Amino acid sequence: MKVDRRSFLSLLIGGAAGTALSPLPWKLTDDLSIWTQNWPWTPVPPRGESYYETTTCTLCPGGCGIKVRKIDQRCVKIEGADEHPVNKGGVCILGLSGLQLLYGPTRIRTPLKRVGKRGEGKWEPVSWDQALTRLADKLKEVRAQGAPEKAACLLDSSRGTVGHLFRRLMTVYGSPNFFTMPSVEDAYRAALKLTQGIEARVGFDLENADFVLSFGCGLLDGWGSPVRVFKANSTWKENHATVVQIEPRLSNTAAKADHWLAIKPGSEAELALAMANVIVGRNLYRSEFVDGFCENFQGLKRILALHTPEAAAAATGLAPEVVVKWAVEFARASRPVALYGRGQGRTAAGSLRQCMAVMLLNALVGAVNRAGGMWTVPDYDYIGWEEPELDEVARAGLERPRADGAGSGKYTPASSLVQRLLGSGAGQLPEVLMVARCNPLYSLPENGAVKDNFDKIPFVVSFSSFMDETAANADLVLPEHVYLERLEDVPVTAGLSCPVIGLCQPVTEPRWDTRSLGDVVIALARKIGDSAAAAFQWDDYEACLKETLEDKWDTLEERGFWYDAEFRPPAWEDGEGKFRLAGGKLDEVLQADEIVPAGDPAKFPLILVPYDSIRLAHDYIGDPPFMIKAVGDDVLKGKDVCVQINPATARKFAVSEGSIVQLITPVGKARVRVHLDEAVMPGVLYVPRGLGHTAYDAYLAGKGINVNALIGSLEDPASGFDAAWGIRAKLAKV
Amino acid sequence: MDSALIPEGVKRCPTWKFLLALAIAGAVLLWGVVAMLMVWFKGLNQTNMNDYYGFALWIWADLAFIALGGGAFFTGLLRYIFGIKELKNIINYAVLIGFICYSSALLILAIDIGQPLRGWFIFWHANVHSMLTEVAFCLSCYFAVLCIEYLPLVLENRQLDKVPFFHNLSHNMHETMAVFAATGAFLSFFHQGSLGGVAGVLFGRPFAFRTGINIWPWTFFLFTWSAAAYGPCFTLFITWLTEKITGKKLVKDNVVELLAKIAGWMIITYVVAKIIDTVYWATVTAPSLGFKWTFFYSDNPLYGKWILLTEIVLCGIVPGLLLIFGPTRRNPAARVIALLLGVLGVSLNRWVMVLQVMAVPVMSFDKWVLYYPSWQEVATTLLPVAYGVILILISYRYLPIFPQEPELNPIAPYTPANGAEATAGGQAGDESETEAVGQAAPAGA
Amino acid sequence: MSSQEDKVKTLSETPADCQAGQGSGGGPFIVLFFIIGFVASLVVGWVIFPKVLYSQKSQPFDFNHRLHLEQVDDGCQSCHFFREDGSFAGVPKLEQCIDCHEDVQGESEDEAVFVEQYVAKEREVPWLIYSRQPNCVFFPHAAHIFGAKLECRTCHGDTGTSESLKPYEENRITGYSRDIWGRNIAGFKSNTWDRMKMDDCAQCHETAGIHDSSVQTGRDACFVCHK
Amino acid sequence: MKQEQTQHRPKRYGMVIDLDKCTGCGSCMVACMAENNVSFKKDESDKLLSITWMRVYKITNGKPFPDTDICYIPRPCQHCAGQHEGHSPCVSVCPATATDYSRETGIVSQIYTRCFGCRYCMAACPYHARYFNWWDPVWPDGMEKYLNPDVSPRMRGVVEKCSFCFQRYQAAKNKAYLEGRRELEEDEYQTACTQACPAGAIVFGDLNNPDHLVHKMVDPDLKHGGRPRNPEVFRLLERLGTNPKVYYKSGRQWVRKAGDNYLPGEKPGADMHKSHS
Amino acid sequence: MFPFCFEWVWDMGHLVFHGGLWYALSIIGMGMTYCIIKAVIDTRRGGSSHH
Repeated sequence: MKVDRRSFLSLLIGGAAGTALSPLPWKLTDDLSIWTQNWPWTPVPPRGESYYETTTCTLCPGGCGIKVRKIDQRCVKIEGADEHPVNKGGVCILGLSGLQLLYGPTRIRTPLKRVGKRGEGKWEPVSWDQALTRLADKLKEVRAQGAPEKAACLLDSSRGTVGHLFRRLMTVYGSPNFFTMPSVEDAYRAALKLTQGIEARVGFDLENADFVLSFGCGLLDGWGSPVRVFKANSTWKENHATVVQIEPRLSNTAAKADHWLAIKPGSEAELALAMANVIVGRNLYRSEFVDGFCENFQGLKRILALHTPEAAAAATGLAPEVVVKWAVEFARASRPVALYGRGQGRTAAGSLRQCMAVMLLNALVGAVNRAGGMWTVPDYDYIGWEEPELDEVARAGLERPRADGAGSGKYTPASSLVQRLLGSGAGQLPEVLMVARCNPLYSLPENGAVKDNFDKIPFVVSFSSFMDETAANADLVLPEHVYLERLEDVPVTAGLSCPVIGLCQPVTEPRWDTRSLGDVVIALARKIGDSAAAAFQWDDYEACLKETLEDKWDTLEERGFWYDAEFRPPAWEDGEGKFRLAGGKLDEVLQADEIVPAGDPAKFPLILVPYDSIRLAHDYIGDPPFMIKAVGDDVLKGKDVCVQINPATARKFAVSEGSIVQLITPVGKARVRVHLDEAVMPGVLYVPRGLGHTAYDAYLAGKGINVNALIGSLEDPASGFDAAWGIRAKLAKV
Repeated sequence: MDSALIPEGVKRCPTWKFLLALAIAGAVLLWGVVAMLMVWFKGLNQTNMNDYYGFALWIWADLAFIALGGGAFFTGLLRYIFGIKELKNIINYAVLIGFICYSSALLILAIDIGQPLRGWFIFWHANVHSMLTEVAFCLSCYFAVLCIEYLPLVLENRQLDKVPFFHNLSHNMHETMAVFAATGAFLSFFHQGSLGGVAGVLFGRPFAFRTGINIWPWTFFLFTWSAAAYGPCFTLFITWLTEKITGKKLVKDNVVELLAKIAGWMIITYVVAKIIDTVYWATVTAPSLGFKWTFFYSDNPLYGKWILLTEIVLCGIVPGLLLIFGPTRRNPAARVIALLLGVLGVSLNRWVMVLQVMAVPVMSFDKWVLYYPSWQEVATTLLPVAYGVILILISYRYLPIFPQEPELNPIAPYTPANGAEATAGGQAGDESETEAVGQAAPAGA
Repeated sequence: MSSQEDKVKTLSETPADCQAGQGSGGGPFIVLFFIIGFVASLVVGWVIFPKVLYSQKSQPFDFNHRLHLEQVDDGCQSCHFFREDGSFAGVPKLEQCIDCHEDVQGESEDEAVFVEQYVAKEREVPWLIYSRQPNCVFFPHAAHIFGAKLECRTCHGDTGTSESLKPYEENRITGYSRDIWGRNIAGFKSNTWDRMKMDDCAQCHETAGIHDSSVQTGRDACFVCHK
Repeated sequence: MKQEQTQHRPKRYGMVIDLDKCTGCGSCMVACMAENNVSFKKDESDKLLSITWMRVYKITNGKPFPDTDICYIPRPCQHCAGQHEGHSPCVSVCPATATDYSRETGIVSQIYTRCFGCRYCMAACPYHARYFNWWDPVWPDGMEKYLNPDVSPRMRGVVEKCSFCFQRYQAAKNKAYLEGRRELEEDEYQTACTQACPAGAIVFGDLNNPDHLVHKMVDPDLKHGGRPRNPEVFRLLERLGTNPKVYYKSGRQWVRKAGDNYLPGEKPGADMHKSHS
Repeated sequence: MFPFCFEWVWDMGHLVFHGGLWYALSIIGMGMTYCIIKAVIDTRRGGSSHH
């Protein structure tokens, strides 16, 4: 038998026929396609029992109640808690992205000690004990020099037990330098102090207002407690309330408002005062309030005399009739309210004059402590700890002036002026700075100066859960739990009309070797020892919390929040209080100079104004991947941020859609992409806050520019607040 | 060294020239294969397609190849069903070109889909209401027919033909070819048509959408008609190119002129239908959906009104008339220009029906999008071209494709006529594909 | 259809070659080779291929369903229960087993393994699930048990009364349990529980005949069983 | 056999989005991504390559400053019914029956394991509601932990789109079966975007059910493809005859006009309800 | 593609489509079978009998 070509061919044909009649080719074809349906590199989420756990979101000051859907031990989704008084089931874009923060790659997994140069990114993991010892030693060292005021801490706010624990620690330690990050709430608080002489916060009964006059307040761009304001806006739509937005740019708020008054940036105070002038001049004010409960109406009249509609028209660019028209409509509405804002209002307190002018409008129409108006809400008073015993060093330290000057002299209205300290470099920089729940190195204006000043602080400690800019430039990082892992009280302010305390409860085991910030403070105090240790006698933070919230704890644990639905501000008829309209410091505030943006108009023909977008988180939390994905291509394209510019202005400066240009201001310059937009006023450039991170992950870092690096700060002459709303700018070819 | 394989009675270029040509075309092929493998292994992210441009260069190439390959079915139809005997002298080449076009089209489809290993779902889990299903079935079946038509030609290779079984098989297949050709024509009618239907049924895309008969939009019929009209143009054009490159007369003028004349009438009738369709679409269909026809040509110069004019007048009416009128048809230069215009015209039509459909926004607030292909797409699109060149090189060298070649080019004795034609061959070769073949050319002389 | 004259010439030139070649090969051998190729590939396809395709894995330890079924009151659902939201818990978690098996109950070695390796160490048992459907499948047990009143046996066969666990066979390409395609490599089945492919679901749904929501197929719409 | 089917009334799940309430905040987009395991890449700024089942378009009235106006249009899959129930632009063209229309729910399904990625459906969809997985989905290390097991993650090379959170319907049905019910209450099945919308701008329910809010808001003309009878309500590209089940509501004329195409000089509404045959 | 496929429906669309398809396929199949069988027979009868 010879195996020749033909035999071989025959064998092959036989083989092919046999194979075709066997399952091999068919099953293989099927299985290969099934393989593509189950590629091992495409994740398969494990199945399991589905249930919800509720907690409070702390990603912004809004204080929404959230429920976390879990599958066995995994958190898979964040939804709004239906029963919660703040958000009633709604949830914002940042709240929805929370799990990306919990499970994301930017989490700091263990305490870290810097080993390379600052900001170089070289770290050595250390134990909690080592880290706390190192910090305590540093603090003891400073104290041993007899200068406890040289230790400082900076928090997002002083609210709640954690804020108070920090404050207590600074007190027993002997430092007056407890700083908080600025926000428009500071201005409201100062205005309240000046007009009513009380320490309280401002709330707005938005839901019941029927005419909302918003002076640049980003109601739908994340101001206040965003979900609550969104819901209020829907209520306005249903009730046919009138919303007037006063702003140079057609923001989302302006777009959704019934009327948009596009005024020149920075002229809000002029407009408010002119409206007050019209209301007074036409006798449209509520006399039962103004005559009954206000002081110094005559003084106000004198001041207002200068602020004619014509003057306002010149300043704002509106026609005088328009000023009059809206003043009249505002005054004639049955439940009007005027709001002071500036986007989300979380970067600076702004001009006290402007805030005051808006508040006066409310007073003139009697919208103070009335349904649908501006309410005075007392501060939460549940923290009733005994005053700590102070030693000699502490008492001496506390006597010394605050490094930022807040609360004294010219700066009396302010309680914290971190921008003055870190931005302008006024005052003595601390030796040790502890930073928690904020990211000053990113979110304070005059970013370059802040960075320089930071570099001069010998020892910086960050408690951040994420490797943000401040943590990246710290000497020691003691990462705290993220909100989904911790137990904590969340007293909500954010313009709520009623007091709400949320409870942040752990919905998952801590993912990494992190700790609750309260526990860290207590442990730190113990390490410092002596009077500090004595002032922190709680077993741990949980014990402290339960003890502090004693009477509310059961409610908090059961419902996840405590809510005083019955709260109403004190009626004027019942009290002794008066609303001061003018006189003294008030006159000084109202007659303060207008805030003029820095820079020579001849050299910088344009004005740059930062804007807030709800899709861009711009304070402590950076945009998680979901959010950055939701950012439009008219805001961010590739790595370039878009500068919004009116087409007319673009023509004038010969730039076109999509072109890459240099945006230059007196304090910095950056590469941006031109986006022509009829929504912005000619001559004004807009760049969003929240981009240009150098820290965080590859989904966020390196995209766009940090507008804080392009703008400076301007001190409000009456309060010391940072009142800059923009800066002079120009465009240049790259 | 391969002389034993070369058909009797014809002369071919030296082996080294042949191999050099193969190597050049092979290099392009290899480049395409690399791109193809990148796409298969890394996914379609290797292309510049996007969610708006889900159909792009490949699909255009696919549609164009199929239209140009339409010469095979139409010539087959004329030859076997209508019994036009003369066409037997060009049918082999028409079949070969068709075979290349269709195999390329299938390959492109296999590269184009996101999940190639699931490609068979289109058959197994077929949704018969989809035009693409119809395309896939008819395309595959017709490709089988083309294989059957090409096979006897392969078996006629001098060595293979020595095997009696192959010889007999080849003979029998020739005998029954009319049946296959009829089936092929039937299938072609449907897949050419359904390719037109692919765009025409998109009632969400007013630029593509056409009304029609029952489930078949007018584009269904227009595509079939245009493939029948322009496919032979491509066959004739490639034949002319081959003649130029080899420097030999391969098909007699009467055959060429006959097919050209038929193509001319087909083009003219097609263009008339196309004009009627366009007018109806522009004045009735599109306005009923809220679009003025000029809107579709309004955004950028690439998709301007010139495109419609070029397609209908320059690449439709002009070649049609050139081929119908005897004097221009008989003039080789005018004829070739007409053929080339025809080839461009049908390619342009397919381009518009794929690429421009994707570019035009439908929602009033949507934007026009433009797209440019990535190198991987270009390489993968050139792959079939290189493969076609190689297959033509091999087939021409080893198979008796042109029955009239020995008669027109007797090896000896030398005649002045042959010599004159041979020198004409030197002119060819400015495109890369022709260059490759060009290497093999002088040997014919 | 190239010129036949050529062919005739070609053939007539080499008739000897042809005839010789044909003669020497011999018919029977050609057929023999065909048969060898045919049979060999059949053996490969039907016998060797399935053996190569599936890998055998053993369960962490053996389990006696019959024994457990005798001990409980509520049949299969005693352990394989429904959660309050209507979802099916599937294979029990350690938590449930622990109620009885905190300590070793009987004498079986497997139980000892369970208690020592899993209960004591609080590790979930990594059971290999024969009937695990791929991720794209949404199979609502509730609809079948409460809605259609099916018995477990219809799909799961006699697992409930088995005394030990069979080896788990995994398709090396797809990662599926062999029980999805069925034991028979050709895909033939004689009982409803022999296979768990989509066609088997469809068959039963068609028999039940209550669904015709799909526009495309006139059967159940895709989203009834897919996610 | 068929009798039992007709006993329970088929649903037509649909959505109304109040564009005057919608603030363009993007919560719906992210709620959808989080619910449906939508993947993300390092750069998502090329919106032609960015998978967003729910995409919020920003439209303007085109007038110069300060007469400019902006509106946001959230665009999920429109779940078109087509000229006759189920003849959606995409369903009819899918060659492998990977996308289907359910007569019982009116939902257009997409089966990722069946899809072989020909993208014909994407070419057919005028709303660009369909997205192709050009890349393998990759979650940064650890983030795959939040994936929802009720929705299968998609592999590279297939098309995906909004499913009206069908997994939530399945879950609700599960519960109903357990409780011996067949019908669902209005609030038992709501999409993730509806639930999340902080402005309460999205309403979801059964258009066939007069008790459901969607029905009340739209007042659909069910004999004519569900055309809205409420003059403030419109659908995108009504004239194409796609008969979507996503409705939009706006008091602003220019917004309603932007929902469709009109010839120069043509008045909206004149020809709106005439569809081609 | 086949009546036992999940997607198969006994309706006009399928009958026309698959009718046409299988008709064409069977013609092709039968044609090829005829050619091959005839070629085998021709070869058995001894070479190129048709000449």
